[in-house]
Amino acid sequence: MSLEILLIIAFGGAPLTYLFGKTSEKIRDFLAVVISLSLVAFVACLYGKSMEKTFYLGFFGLGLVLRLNVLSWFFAITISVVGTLSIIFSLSYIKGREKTDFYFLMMLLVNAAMLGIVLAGDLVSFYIFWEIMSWSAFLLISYNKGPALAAGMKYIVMSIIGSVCFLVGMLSLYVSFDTLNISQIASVIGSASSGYILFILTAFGIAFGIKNAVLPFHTWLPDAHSEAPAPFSAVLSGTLIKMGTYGFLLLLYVIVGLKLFLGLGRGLLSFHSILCFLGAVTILIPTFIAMLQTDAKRLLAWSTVGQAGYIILGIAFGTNLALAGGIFHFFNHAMFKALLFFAVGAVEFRTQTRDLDSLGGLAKKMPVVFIGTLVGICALIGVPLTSGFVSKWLIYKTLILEGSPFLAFFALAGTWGTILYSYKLIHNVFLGQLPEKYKDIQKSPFTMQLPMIVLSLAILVFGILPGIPLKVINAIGTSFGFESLNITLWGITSETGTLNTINIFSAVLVAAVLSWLLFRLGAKSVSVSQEDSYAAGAYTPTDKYHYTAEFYNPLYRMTKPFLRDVIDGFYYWIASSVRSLAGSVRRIYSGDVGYYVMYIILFLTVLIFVQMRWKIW
Amino acid sequence: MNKSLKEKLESTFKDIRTASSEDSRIAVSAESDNVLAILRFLKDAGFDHLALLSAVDWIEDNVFELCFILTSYMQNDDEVTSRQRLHIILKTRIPREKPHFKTVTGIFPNAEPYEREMHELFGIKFEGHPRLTPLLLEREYEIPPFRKDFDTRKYVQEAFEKIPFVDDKDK
Amino acid sequence: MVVKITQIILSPILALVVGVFFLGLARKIMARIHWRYGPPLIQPVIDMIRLFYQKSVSHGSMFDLGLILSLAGSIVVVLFLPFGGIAPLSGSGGLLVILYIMLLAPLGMALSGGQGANPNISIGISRKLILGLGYEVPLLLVLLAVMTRYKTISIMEVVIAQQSTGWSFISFPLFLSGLSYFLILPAILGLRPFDVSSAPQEISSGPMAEYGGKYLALATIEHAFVLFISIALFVNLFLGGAANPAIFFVKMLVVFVLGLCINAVFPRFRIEQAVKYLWKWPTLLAFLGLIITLAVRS
Amino acid sequence: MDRNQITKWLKAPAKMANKYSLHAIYFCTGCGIIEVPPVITARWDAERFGVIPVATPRQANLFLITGYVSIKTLRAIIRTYEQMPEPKYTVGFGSCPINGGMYWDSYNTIKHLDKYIPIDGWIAGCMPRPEAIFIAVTHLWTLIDKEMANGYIRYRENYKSYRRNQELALGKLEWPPLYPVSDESRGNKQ
Repeated sequence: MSLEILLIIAFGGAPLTYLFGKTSEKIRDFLAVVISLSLVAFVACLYGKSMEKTFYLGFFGLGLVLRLNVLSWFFAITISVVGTLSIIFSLSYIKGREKTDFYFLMMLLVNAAMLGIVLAGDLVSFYIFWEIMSWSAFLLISYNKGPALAAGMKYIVMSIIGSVCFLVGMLSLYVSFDTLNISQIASVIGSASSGYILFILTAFGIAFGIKNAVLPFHTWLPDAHSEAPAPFSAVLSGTLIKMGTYGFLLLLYVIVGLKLFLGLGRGLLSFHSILCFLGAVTILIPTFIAMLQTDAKRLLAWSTVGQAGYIILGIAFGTNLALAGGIFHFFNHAMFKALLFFAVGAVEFRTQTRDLDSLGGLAKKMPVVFIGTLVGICALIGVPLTSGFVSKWLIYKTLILEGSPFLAFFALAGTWGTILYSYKLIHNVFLGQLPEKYKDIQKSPFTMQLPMIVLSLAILVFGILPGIPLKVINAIGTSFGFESLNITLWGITSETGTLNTINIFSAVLVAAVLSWLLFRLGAKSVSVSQEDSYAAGAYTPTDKYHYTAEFYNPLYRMTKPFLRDVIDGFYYWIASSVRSLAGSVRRIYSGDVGYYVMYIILFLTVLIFVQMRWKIW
Repeated sequence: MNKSLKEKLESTFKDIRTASSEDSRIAVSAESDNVLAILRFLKDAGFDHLALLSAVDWIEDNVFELCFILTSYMQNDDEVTSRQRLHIILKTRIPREKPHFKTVTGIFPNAEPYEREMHELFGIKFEGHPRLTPLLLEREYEIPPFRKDFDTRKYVQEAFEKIPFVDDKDK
Repeated sequence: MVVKITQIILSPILALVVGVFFLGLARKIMARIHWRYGPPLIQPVIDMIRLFYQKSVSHGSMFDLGLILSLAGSIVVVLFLPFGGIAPLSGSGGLLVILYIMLLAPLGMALSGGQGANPNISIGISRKLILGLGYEVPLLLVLLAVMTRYKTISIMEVVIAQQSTGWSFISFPLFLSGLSYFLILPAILGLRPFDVSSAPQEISSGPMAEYGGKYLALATIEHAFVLFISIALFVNLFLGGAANPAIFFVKMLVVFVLGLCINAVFPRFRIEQAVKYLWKWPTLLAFLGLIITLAVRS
Repeated sequence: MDRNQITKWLKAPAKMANKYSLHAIYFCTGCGIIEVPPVITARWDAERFGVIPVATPRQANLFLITGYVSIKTLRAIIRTYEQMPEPKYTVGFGSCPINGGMYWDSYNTIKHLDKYIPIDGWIAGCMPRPEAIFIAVTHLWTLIDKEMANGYIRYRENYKSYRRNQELALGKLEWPPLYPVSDESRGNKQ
């Protein structure tokens, strides 16, 4: 089972479903699901086999190389699983909308492009798949018209800047080493001067930084995520921005290699510490902004930017524990963020609104979605029995033991910020009082519940037995040249502090049973309706008694002076100054021919004068 | 100070009687239709605080007497000490059957709750009042309670004594 | 193995006894400060017996499970925390696991309170979380200072290190961190100046507004555990954590009584004042402590 | 004061616990509430007997109705009483809740509070002094001992007539009946 068949299925399947869509909905849905499931199956059975195959397609003599190793396998399996679940979710989410065939075409194309990126062995094919991914994402973001178009425009402008930087870096590599095969570049880059390596790092760093929403380049993400349709924003924040992570991994560990990367620059100004600092800042500031959002998807978008900061911090820090923590957090984030976006999508599908101030009390109406969100936010926070905890524990342990407590402080403070905004999400949507107008909404359809159940189970299983994914991540670490960690099925044993999730799990289980018995000890409790709550003796009115509005108002009042969005303002300032500059240039082309003739004559006279005076030629 | 005010009042308005029991109190009684003009005049003269609006039920002469007590918030010119701060009580009489009166919220906005109370307890309708809804009482009364012909003992007899004690026979 | 089993069973019971004793002591000392006799020391036990016999009202399954989750979280933290000689599970995760499981208690209480559809509860929970954000900043700086000072993340090693090098509360750089931890102790416990999240007068006891009989009993038990945990953490990290439980209990008693006497005389902060205070003085002390430990270490 | 007799605790813990942990709901219903602060604070310290004020009826088992009861307050009193968990006791302060007292002929006050919610103990006097309140508390202890403080049981058994009286006095009640009222003409099942 070789790679090119995999890509042919992925890329061939998209137009096929589009054509079948013309004839009948049923076949198209069935075909889309079957194709993505087959992709998952093919990638799964490729486990362990690492292969490299080159195809000379006569493209300026550059070989199109497809290769598979542990790192790309790990990313490929995550991409295909999240892609399949989002397609299953969108079966009933997109049913009523127009242009559904186009939607499925684009969804399959995005997943295929991401698989392509991960399997690409040389920079040219990497770049081609990168462009396909960016453009199909742009078309999907601006799927529902209106503000989505502006969000899509913002996304595509920043992606193009990233791609241009990527192109520049790629060309300079080709000029200096006249090969674009990643493994060959890795072997030969050692000879380049450190200045040149710094240039390569910044060029590719900008490209991957924009896609991974590192702090200065993050402004496109909140708009893109909140305007895109829910299943796609799950893929967008679950796996698409993780292509930036894959890029960073490729750049820092495969192409440049760790020793060179750590050696660049001195002390605080080295590329390594700048990237760590960027990662740490990316954790803290978006988390605080996420607390004050009132739109559920925008809140999750800002939280994605924050969690991406953890991954960057993990990868940039450089020890094998940090790398394991970073990659494991990528895997967890893909799972729980997709779960949360599916939950918000299911709520939006039923109540047609995402505004946190007008929702409430849906726990009884949509229990499966509620439990999914609960598991999702526990993983987001890092509560001990979920996989989120293990990856954060790895990152914190190495940050503290390697002696950089301030980065650890940023990361740990981010956790409490995560608690605040994730509790706001679950409280304003599921707990509290059910407003009058949502009294009779039904459950969400099964095709929406299935992805949530699968993801919740995955989070809990990997939380209790983190050994399974950690074994693969350890293999990635060893492939990068680190010495391997001794991974047990339920954690890591090392002399400076072992993690033992089985102990934690059994302790929590016993404690829960104990407190449940204590709870049963008391007299039986009467269940009561939501109107019967204490309100100083008055009767609680049912319609306008909503109090989840402005949930963290004291915090907002305290931080209001610092809340001006500086970075976004800076970009808009650049855009407006360019537009005014262009305006002044347009005055020259006034449109009648007389002016043009005059310009030519003027220019000729200047040329003659220069030639007479200095005789350049 | 109040000497000149009394002359000014009597000169501008006809059939008005002013009497001042002590030096800082003036009682003004006037016809019901030029009460609003007097109130506006007094407000311009510096009496910008309507302290109280209440009614008295003269059941023998079959009439309600509305009393407006006016004073000034910050009469801070130095010679008026607190003892001499001037109070004006403006009285007017309206018939007892179907009592109605024009609202003064136009001149004194803070009269709004007073007028609602008058309506609820005396049954005086104030035309033009923004919301003439009950203010204090919980139940409806056919004769408003503050009227002299309202027999409170009889009302208590009907309303509360009729409610039986709870005893164990009707489980 | 048998010793470990007995320790696992013994430490939550011991923690509960000490916590409930501290609750009774707090009410007695508070009464004495107000010139009153105050209730007997076992008044919390009497209250709990009464509450267990009283019927109560529930607002749905999350209302019950959230409270059970929060109590379970507190019990588990006690297992990870060495109490004198007894340290059942402190080997499998260290301070980071404790820090994370301490999140379970407020999260569980918030989830269960959220289901009880009452505006007082929501305001109480939002204040409790903001206050948590407030005291978390200095707490993290303090814990990081201790961890970098002893270059380990497990509490047992910190306690053993203190046997040899003397109490870290005395050694210079960590004195500032210890002081900062002592200043934020009332915020963690929700004692007098920082009980803005469960203020009985303003928001009718915040998250506990809808807690009836057994729910209130479980909430007080969980509060007793939190009381035990935060003081035991202080004693372990800064006062050298004793070899046998008796000395450990005496140290906890001193810390608790000192803290209570200082805080009983303060009026209640507004939530902004509380967070501003927490981010000003304790954070400054903790930050200085961390900087100096880093300077001393390198 | 048999609080520290262990045998009694072992024989009837529920009764003893109810006696020595009376949490009174801090709800000012009338002019008598001015007597409660001195009872709670230093001069007379009710906490020695385990009586402390709590904020919500859910946590309380003692309801002090202090002073006259106007019709509007009755609505809040009934609502609070119904929200208190089951073994609950009420004590009427002063003569006004007994029979209307000084306001016996007023159109706006409730004369016999007994018709609307069950009362376990009365304290005569036009605002009884704190010592009288302690006498009421000790009286309540003896009632609990002899199982005569069964106001809440009476309320449950004759709920229909209580509910009917409440609707006669207050007109329409917004909240559904606490216990299922048998004849279907009135409210629905709770």
